[in-house]
Amino acid sequence: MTEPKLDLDQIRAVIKIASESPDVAELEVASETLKVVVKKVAGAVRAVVSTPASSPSASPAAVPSTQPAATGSTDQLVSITAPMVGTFYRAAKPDASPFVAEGDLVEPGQAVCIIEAMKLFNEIQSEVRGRVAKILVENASPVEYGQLLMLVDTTAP
Amino acid sequence: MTEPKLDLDQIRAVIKIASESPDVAELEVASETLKVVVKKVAGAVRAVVSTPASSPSASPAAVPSTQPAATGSTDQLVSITAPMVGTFYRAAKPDASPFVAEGDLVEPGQAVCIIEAMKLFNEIQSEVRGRVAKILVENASPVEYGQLLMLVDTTAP
Amino acid sequence: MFRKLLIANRGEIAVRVIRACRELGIRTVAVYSEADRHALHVRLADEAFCIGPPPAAESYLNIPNIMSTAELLGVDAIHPGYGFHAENPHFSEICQDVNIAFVGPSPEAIALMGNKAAARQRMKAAGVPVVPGSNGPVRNEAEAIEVSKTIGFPLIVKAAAGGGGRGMRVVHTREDLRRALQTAQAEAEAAFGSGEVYLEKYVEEPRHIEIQILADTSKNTLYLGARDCSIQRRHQKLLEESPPPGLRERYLGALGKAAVRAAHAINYTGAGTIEFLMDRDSRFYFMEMNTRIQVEHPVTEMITGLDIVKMQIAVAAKEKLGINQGDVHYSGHAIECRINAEDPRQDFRPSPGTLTAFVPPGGPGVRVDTHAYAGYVIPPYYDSLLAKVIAWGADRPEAIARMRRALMEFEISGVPTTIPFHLMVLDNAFFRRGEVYTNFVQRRIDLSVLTPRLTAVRD
Amino acid sequence: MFRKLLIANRGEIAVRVIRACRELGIRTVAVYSEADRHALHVRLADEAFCIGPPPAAESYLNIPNIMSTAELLGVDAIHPGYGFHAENPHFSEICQDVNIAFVGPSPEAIALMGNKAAARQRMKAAGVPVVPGSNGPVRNEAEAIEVSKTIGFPLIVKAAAGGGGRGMRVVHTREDLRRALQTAQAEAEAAFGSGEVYLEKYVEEPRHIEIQILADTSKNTLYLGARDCSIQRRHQKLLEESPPPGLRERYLGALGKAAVRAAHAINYTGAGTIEFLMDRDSRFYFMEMNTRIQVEHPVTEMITGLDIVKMQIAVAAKEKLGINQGDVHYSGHAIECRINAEDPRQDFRPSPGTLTAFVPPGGPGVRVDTHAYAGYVIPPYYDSLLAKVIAWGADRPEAIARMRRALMEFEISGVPTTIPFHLMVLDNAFFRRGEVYTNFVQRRIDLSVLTPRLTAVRD
Repeated sequence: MTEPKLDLDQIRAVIKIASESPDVAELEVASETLKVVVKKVAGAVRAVVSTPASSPSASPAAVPSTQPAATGSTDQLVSITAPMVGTFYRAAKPDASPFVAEGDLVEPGQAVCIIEAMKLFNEIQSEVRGRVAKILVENASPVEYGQLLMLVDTTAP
Repeated sequence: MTEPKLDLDQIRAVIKIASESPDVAELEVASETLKVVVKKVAGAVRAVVSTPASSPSASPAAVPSTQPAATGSTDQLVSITAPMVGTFYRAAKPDASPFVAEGDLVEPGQAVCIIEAMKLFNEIQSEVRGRVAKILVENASPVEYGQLLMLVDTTAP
Repeated sequence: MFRKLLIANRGEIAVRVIRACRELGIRTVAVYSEADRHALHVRLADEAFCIGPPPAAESYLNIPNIMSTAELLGVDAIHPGYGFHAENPHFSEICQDVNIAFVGPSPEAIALMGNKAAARQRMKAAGVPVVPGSNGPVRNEAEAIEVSKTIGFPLIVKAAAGGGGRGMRVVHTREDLRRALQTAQAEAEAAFGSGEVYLEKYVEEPRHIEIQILADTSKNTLYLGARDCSIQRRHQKLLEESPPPGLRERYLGALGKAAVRAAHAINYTGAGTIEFLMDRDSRFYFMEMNTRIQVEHPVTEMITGLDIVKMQIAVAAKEKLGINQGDVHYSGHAIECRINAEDPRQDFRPSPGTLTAFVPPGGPGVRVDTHAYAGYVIPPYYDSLLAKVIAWGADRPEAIARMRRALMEFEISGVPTTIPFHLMVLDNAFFRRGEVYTNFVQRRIDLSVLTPRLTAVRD
Repeated sequence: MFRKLLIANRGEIAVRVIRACRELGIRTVAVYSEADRHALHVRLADEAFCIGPPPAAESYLNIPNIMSTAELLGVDAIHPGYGFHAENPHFSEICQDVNIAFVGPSPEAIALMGNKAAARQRMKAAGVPVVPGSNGPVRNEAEAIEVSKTIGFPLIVKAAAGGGGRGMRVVHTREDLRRALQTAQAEAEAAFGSGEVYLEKYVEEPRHIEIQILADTSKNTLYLGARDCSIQRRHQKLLEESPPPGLRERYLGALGKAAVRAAHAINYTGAGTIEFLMDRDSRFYFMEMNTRIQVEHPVTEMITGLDIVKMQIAVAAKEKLGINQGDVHYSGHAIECRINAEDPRQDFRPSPGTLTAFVPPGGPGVRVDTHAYAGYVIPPYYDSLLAKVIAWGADRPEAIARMRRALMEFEISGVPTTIPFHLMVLDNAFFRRGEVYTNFVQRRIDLSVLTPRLTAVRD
């Protein structure tokens, strides 16, 4: 029997529902093949404060940096976060091809993007081996410290 | 075997039901193919209010008036509370004997004490039959509205 | 000075009185209903006594229980706040009878000003301008028509015992007079137990201008500037400011002197407010007198630096004011917004509930008077006033900018409030120009476009 | 005026700057560390950007990340607040280099005042009284003994680059001089990377009196009254007031003029404070200048009605002050108490934690500047200032009574605070008489008898 692939969009959808429901501290959804448990950060204060959930800058960074992504499959998706404030570039030059695309296999130490800060180009490398599951930032966008840039699926063949 | 997709609308509906039910802290719904568990945000802010419990005037009156006393034996002890602000007297006159003493049997309609307010003497009567288990206020003390005066044990012979 | 004072009220005004007492070194007794067990005034007072079940009629209006508490706990003064028994001459009289100082004027002054027609006559006699109208109550249509010949149309029919807009009818033509008279009489009868009505010239688009006064028992009576309370909805004030925008100094002087004449005419002592209507030509007419501290007193405190509640308590203790009119100085501009737990999109429907978040504004020039706090449960039994935000600025534009930022940062979750409404008023071009009148909200504010919250939070 | 301003700070001062910007119509950018994700300044700003992990060195002091944020979000000004980079001339210079206005003085003015010995010499040259002492740094014992012959004992050894009491030694006799010199040099070297020290006459039981100044780029320099900050503990100010109790008007004028001379001598622009020591005979000596907004600026705002932060931003945008010295009027008395999350019974140990309750005081004459709210988690990484309570009164006794009642009603649960300490100071007879000096806390306050909370809550 083949191992069904994780449906990332479904996971995202469940997280979105949880995020959009201020009263919910924890949401568990299980079907025959997939179980998603979402626990919201520090329910107390966050729930009182309605801002973070709706704030664009806060939500992406709410995922802990360089931690496994907060989905049901904690041991599979590894996040790459911005180690500095700057502009995110997928390629070394405007006309060059991107370092990586979704679905690409990356090795530890392989450059996956660049963050430009104070006129300096900082190469960001993957720390793990795996397949690029998702690139979460548009090319040439500003990124804040700790912002989630990419997810790498370490179980991918 | 077909892969059933998550029904996001159903999840949302379950959350809505949980949200709209103020008394519900946790809701678990399971069908053959889908299980949804919602845990609601704990009354973070509720915990904030720590004062009332330690406030001396609040504690006695916290027992609901003319309700069974909040003890383990809720079906046995009935409380008699002050229906007005005034001075509590156990007897009709300073030199008279008290209406009741602990251990006495009282009948419905029997006077158990007096509350003097605005120079008027108001006779307080028991509404139940039972034995006076406890008299909680000192003679000639001021009592506030709803203050617990006596406990009557309705199971006593 | 008093030793121990009982506050026969709840909410923000009870907290306000406790603050004044604490600064004066007076011990405080809070009374509360079973619904207010966790209220801030109960927590802040030195002593607190439960006086009844939630409905006000059985607790905050329960005179026997209030007076018993006062006697049992040995208080020497009672502050009535506003509302409840504040303008009940009978309550003031009972206090007198049991030798407890009532922080307010004599029963006679309260009673006189409580009867609108009698007050009007007394003021007229004292040389205070009144709106041209009937000489006392009118009994029938014939009398009314006679009066209308002198004062002209439009005119207004008012209940003698009235207030809050009940028993009032505006009449534009002679033909409408009879019906208006009957309706007003019936409404007045139902609302106040007295069907007495009187007639007045109807001042179109007037401003509501009022004068705060303060009088001691030695006949020293001060006026503390004027407040503009024209921003109202169904005769409920929502936003007040001082000084009234555009009011020239000489009018302030004339208003102040008229107010002092009014107070002298009834041997008034304590804090009080004379309310005037002002027409487009700055002619002003006595409307009524409130014989108590008012919700909007803080705007006057902000521009004078005086503590009206402390002074009110001091004069009730027979102390002298200690200052004269010449010592009253005004500085800058102050605005108060009443933050009610009401939904302005649902016709200002009161909305009790639990405050899941409550972060009041702070910083320079901002004062908040509230009995609310994070986690507070607003009971459904009483009025919906949740907080008063008062902003001071060196001038009106600064006060407006400051109020705007204060309201933007005021975080209240759990109940809808009037904050979005106030932001709409503050942003209104007519308001900014100072063009206000008592029907401003109807004419200038489109409540249908109110957003849930014109919020300061990042979008 | 600026369009968009970045606040390179956190806590109450970040909130204070956001308030000023919102009143001026300037958009705000908050920067924050990962520990401050739920901080109030992040929630109140129009935009917010995370700039690093919790330690300040990697976030609030991380110049590349701050400047990148400024450029990415297109701000035209940066406000440094106090602490962090506020008095770093290098940071001010970088802003200049990238054409972003730094809300503060020139790098040169910051650098000059950052070197205590150089500042002292410049001030002396400008005719500002300085404490008699060495002419610049002293290198060895021989030089020190030479100086001591002129200024006498007791004298004080101070680090040229110093502050906060480090690298300081009081010397009472000639015999102690060498050791004190060596210790101070070693401490200074360790703390500031420079072992330079200088000598000054030791003023016994001095008062700390400081003058708030405000200067625009057109050389209009105002002084805004004096503050007394004598209530300190280990050189940390705890309570500040204005005007200084008992300070005669002619001394205020002399101090103010000296402060303005000091500012002119270094072409100062923006808000700044000249700190003076004042001895028992009201002789005053320049101590140092703080080239930034200060924690205690609100007491001056309360008695002048001026918004110092708004004016500071305006002059950074090259606007004129718009008022002259003659337009500065003082009214009443103001006191500020710093409410720190510290345990005064445990040697003022910082006590981070979660605020399970937080109900700030309100009502007349009370201002609260805070970034805290119910449920806020105080991170352990930064300073312990939680809130500033400022009380205004018509006179000092009223300000004290009001501060007392404000602190009594301030409800904070979850962490110990300095409130009980302040209540003890406010009740102290010497403090009430205005007998304050920089060692007041050591001499007059017995911290061992501090009760957990001199509470207002009914017993």
